[in-house]
Amino acid sequence: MKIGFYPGCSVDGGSREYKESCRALAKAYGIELESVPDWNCCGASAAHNLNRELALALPARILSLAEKAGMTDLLVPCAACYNRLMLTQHELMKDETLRKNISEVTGLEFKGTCSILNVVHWIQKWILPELPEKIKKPFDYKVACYYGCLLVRPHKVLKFDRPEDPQSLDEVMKLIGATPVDWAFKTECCGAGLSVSKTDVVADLSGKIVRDAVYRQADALIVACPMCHSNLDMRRREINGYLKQNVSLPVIYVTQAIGLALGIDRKELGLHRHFVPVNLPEKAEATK
Amino acid sequence: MDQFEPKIVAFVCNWCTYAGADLTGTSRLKYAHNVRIIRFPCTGRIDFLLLQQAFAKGADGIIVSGCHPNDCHYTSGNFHARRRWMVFRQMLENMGVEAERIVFSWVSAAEGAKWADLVNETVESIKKLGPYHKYQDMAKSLEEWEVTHE
Amino acid sequence: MARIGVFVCHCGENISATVDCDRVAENASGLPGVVHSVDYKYMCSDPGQTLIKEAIKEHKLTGVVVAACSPRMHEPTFRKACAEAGLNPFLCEMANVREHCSWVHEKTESTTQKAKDVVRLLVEKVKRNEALQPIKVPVTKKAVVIGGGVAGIQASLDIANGGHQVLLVEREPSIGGHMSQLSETFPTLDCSQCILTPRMVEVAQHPNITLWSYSEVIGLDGFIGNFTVKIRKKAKSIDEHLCTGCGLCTQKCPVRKIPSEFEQGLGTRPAIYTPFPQAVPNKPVIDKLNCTYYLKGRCKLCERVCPTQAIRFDQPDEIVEVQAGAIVLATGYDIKRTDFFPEYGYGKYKDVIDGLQFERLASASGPTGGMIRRPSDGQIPKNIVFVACAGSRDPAKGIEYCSKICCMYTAKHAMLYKHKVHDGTPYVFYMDIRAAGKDYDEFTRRAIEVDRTKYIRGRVSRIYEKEGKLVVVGADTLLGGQKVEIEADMVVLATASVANPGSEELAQIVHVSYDRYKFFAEAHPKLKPVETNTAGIFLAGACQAPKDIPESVSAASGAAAKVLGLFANDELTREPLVAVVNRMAPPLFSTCIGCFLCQPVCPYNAIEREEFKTRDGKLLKAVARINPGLCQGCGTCVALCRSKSIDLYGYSNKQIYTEVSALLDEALV
Amino acid sequence: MNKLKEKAKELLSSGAVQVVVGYEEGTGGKIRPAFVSRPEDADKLLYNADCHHNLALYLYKHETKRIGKMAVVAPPFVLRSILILTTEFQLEEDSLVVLGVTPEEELIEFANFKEIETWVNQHPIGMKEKDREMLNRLNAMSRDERWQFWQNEFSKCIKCFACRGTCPMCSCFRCTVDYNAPQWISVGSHQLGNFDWHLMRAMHLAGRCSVCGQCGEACPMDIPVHLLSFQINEDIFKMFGSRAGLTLKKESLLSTWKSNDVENFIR
Repeated sequence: MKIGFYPGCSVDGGSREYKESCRALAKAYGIELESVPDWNCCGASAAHNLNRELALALPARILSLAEKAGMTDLLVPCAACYNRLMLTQHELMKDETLRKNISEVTGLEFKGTCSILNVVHWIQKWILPELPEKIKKPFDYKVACYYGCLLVRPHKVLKFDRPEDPQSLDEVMKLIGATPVDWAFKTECCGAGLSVSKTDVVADLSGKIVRDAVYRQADALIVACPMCHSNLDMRRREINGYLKQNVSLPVIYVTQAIGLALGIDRKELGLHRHFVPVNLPEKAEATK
Repeated sequence: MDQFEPKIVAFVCNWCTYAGADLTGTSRLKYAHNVRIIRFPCTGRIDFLLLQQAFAKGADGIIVSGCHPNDCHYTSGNFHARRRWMVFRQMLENMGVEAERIVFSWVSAAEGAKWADLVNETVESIKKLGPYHKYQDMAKSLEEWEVTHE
Repeated sequence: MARIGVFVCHCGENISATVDCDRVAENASGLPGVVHSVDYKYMCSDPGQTLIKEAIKEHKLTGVVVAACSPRMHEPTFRKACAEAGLNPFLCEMANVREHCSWVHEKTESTTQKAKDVVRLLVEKVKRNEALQPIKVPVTKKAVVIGGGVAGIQASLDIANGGHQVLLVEREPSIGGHMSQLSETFPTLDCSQCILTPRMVEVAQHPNITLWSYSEVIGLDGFIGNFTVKIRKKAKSIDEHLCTGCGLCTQKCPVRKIPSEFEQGLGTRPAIYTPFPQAVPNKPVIDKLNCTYYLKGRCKLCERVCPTQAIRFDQPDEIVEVQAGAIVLATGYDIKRTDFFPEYGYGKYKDVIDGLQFERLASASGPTGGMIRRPSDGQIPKNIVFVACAGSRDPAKGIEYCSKICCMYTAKHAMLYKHKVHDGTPYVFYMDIRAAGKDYDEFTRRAIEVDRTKYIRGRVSRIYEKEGKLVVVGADTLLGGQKVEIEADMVVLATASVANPGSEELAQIVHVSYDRYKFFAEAHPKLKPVETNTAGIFLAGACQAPKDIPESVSAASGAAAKVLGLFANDELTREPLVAVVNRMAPPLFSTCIGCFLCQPVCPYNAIEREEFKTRDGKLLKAVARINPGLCQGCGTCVALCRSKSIDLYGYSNKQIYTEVSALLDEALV
Repeated sequence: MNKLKEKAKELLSSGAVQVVVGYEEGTGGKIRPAFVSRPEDADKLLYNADCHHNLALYLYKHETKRIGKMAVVAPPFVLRSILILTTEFQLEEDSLVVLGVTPEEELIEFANFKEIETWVNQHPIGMKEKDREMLNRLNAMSRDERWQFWQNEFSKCIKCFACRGTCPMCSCFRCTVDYNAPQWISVGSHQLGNFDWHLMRAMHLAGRCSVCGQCGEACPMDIPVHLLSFQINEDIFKMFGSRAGLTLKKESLLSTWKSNDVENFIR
């Protein structure tokens, strides 16, 4: 089984562990993730603020290439890429003239036939069906599922989960044996694109997220976006400074958590790459 | 040859377009004289057979006009009419009738100027299209048939 | 043989300046069927009308065409003149040669030709006009008012004081509605109960008002002046004639933990209960869903303690049909509950409450005796946050409208809080302060300036609980969108006012339309705000859109005035321009085949099913019938009917077909 | 097909129905409608791709209703017609047993009309290749060519009204064409009368046609009148997203509306 895969810059670079864990999951299911040939930047974080044509043309090219390669399902693990691709598909499908114009820019036909899947989508469609029987070691931890902004908004376009109080990650985590905590920061801003330029703002915003997760006694934060991960994990030193305490709460991709439950090797899941060490408290081996 | 003066029949509703055309009058706005208005209570009352009849009787153009959506005196007559015209117009296209000779419009009781413009523009466009000979030639068959069946 | 008279008006020079009236009249005289044709300077003047009247008599006219101004202007004038001369008024038509001709064209031959054409068209039409008689329908002078909140109470009292019988139907065990739950009312801060209760008592004692509480309308038939209303009187399980309202049963009832609807869940009530002490009627009902006897078949404690043996466990629901001439809908509104807002704590935080709950907390007769105590632990909140526009004006929540009352009651809440908790701090998050009304803006200013309420212009994005506090996260848009976090002890959401649950169902029962928010639709947003599209059914209060008390009362009095206006007539006269389905001898009965595609087309639900049966009741045929009392004459069904079984008086198929033919039969230039 | 015969026999012998309306082989090997009221005659019932008559036509006629309760052999287009006629109060569910037959010539029984509704929604009817081609040809024509095409076709019309007579949706017993006050449609079979007739007929079927194509089959002059309905049916699907005969809801296309109906021609 082959499924289209668009890595994007984060997943191919700083968040390599996200890609690794996706691939590890896919491997466990006999799914081949085939990268979009000759893929390019999705334009996220900046293009749509600067130039509408560019912001549409970049994702349109990716989607056209995926269509050309015959991909019907396209997994886009990065929430920002997912958002840009979905918005572009939405804009182009409702406006024929625009579609033509953008096609001229990219030099590729755009049909809109690709079904764009975010990582939760992908898990729901391809991983969940056989999940229960594949679990080797239930992920028996209290987790705070953090959705961030790009995975569920704008709801009008994405039509994925409930924007104010999303549940999809919680449901997945329950299935692998985890206990999601009820907390208030599921969709609060982590600072996202300010990760590099204004670390003090990130420390403030992400700090509140981490603080509440700790307050709710979570063992781990679960994320599905490389930017959320960077802010909550890579910026932990700044966060600790802001919180005036050392917080060792690990930040884990949903794919890594499932991987652990499936008994996949920690290294294969890229867990060693995190800034905040993933040292989950050892639990008594639950009977399967 | 004299300049072609098209015959145009207007089917309008009493509450919006008829009143709008009254306003054109009270505002003393001038428009082409080619149009003759037939008053209906509502656009919902306008049977498509009347449009067929108008072309058969030699009209070169037809105006159908009523209240804007949501403004119908009877709440929904114009919505029914809109669907009817969507289907009828497509049907005419499918049968090769020059559907653009029927001009559909919403003219409210406050749009006296729009009515004048609508008539003028319709007259101009029908003048460009010329008399509807095709339909009128077909309609001649009735007269011939009536003669032979007297 | 038709004998038509044509009367061409000069309208001073308004027509004659561009139309050669003399020649129009002359041309008309040559038209088939025209026996008399004249022109005159002012047809609408007394001498002009006399001219027509005399001609009708002298020439024995069977039809009249007046070529003059728009029929929208003078049709009634000329029809009246005809009637005075003994000619059926519906045999008079007007040719519009002023607004549609002389005023819009230059003086050319074509303009006169157009006038001639229009006259010819109407001569042909009038030949096919029928003498019509106005439709008369009798009026039953009794009104049914549905809903006993302040609007229903006001409407009932006004109609009853006008001398007519009123049946007031209320779903709950007592009248009073939401107003009876309120603590104080803006902008005067007078106690709600104090001003409402006397009205409730007046309703109970008024000789012209019958009050059926604990009852619901379940069916409506008929039309203006002649409705039949079907009402279910739910079993109260007591004999109201015997019950004295002593209250012994309610004190002894062992089931005591039922959340009280009246107290918005902040207090409890027994299974046999009156909703509140001042209830009207002040006699209890048994809540069958919670009563031990109904659930388990034993208890009957109330029966044992009742001094008048008024308890009736086997009382059935009663279904009654009532004749009425008019209906007033006054079913009011409801508010969204806190569980509509996941971001504000989902209804899981006890101390996030809605506006009505706050009213109960602030009410001297409420569960806390008027002390502002938070529901979770009874503490007095020192920091309290009010969130206006919770849901309202929020397309993402599907409620795009302004709920209208929240700005005012939120200001009132802040004020009441401050008056009771002097060292407390009230905060209000708001989008705009909408305080348009007599003494309203002064009131909100007082909340800000005198009572020092901290108004923050911005919306709240999230509320979460932390260490016993509710953290309210919002933005202050007046400080450049700066993030604001307030640690509150209690939060009051001014949740959106919405249509009452069940309003859609009721609308379908009584055949009135409703808007996309399920509020009942008025017949015209400006000029007919208390009428509905169904003649004889009127709207009072917040069932039409969110309204405050003064507005609800005004609307109720407006609706009552409409009812009284209707009841001033013994019978109603309507223009007979209605649609009719043809009838013929059995076995056909009609060319209608009863496909009833016309039924959904009718905006007035005027199309009924008429069944023809044999003597032993076997159905022979069902065909459509149009109720002339309901039909407004739009004719949409006429154009839809495939078999041409429906026709419209005044715009009949014959008339209109002939108009089109006559118009185009001659050269038109 | 034996199943169909057996079922018909069973229904007749048990007295569950008094007549089974179906298809049989007629003279010259042509298929014709059959009315079977004796169990022993059930063997002549058949169903194959040549069965084109829309038997829904007979389900509400006095002549057949008089016999008693009916069963009908119903290919997909008859099923759709049954739903349309039901929504128009011409059929009652309890007066009819429906013996559905699939294009694969298999018998399907329906417990109620709701099941028919479900079935027809899952089984779209494809257009015959010949008709698809003709429609493509018509659509490729210029409008004037289309006008000429139909003028030529209608010139053949002899106003025999076979198209009307064979259509179950023409359920009126007094058609507008038979109405003379006013004379909406001229009775003569001249160009105008023919054009007016076919335009009116197609309009009266718009949103109500089960696309059986029987009107075209029935035409003795081989005028493809059914194409008018087929084409508008496609157009209606494009405009409103609906097709006739797929619902038991009592709402016909032209007797309902939506405030967001989108047109592009009203000024």
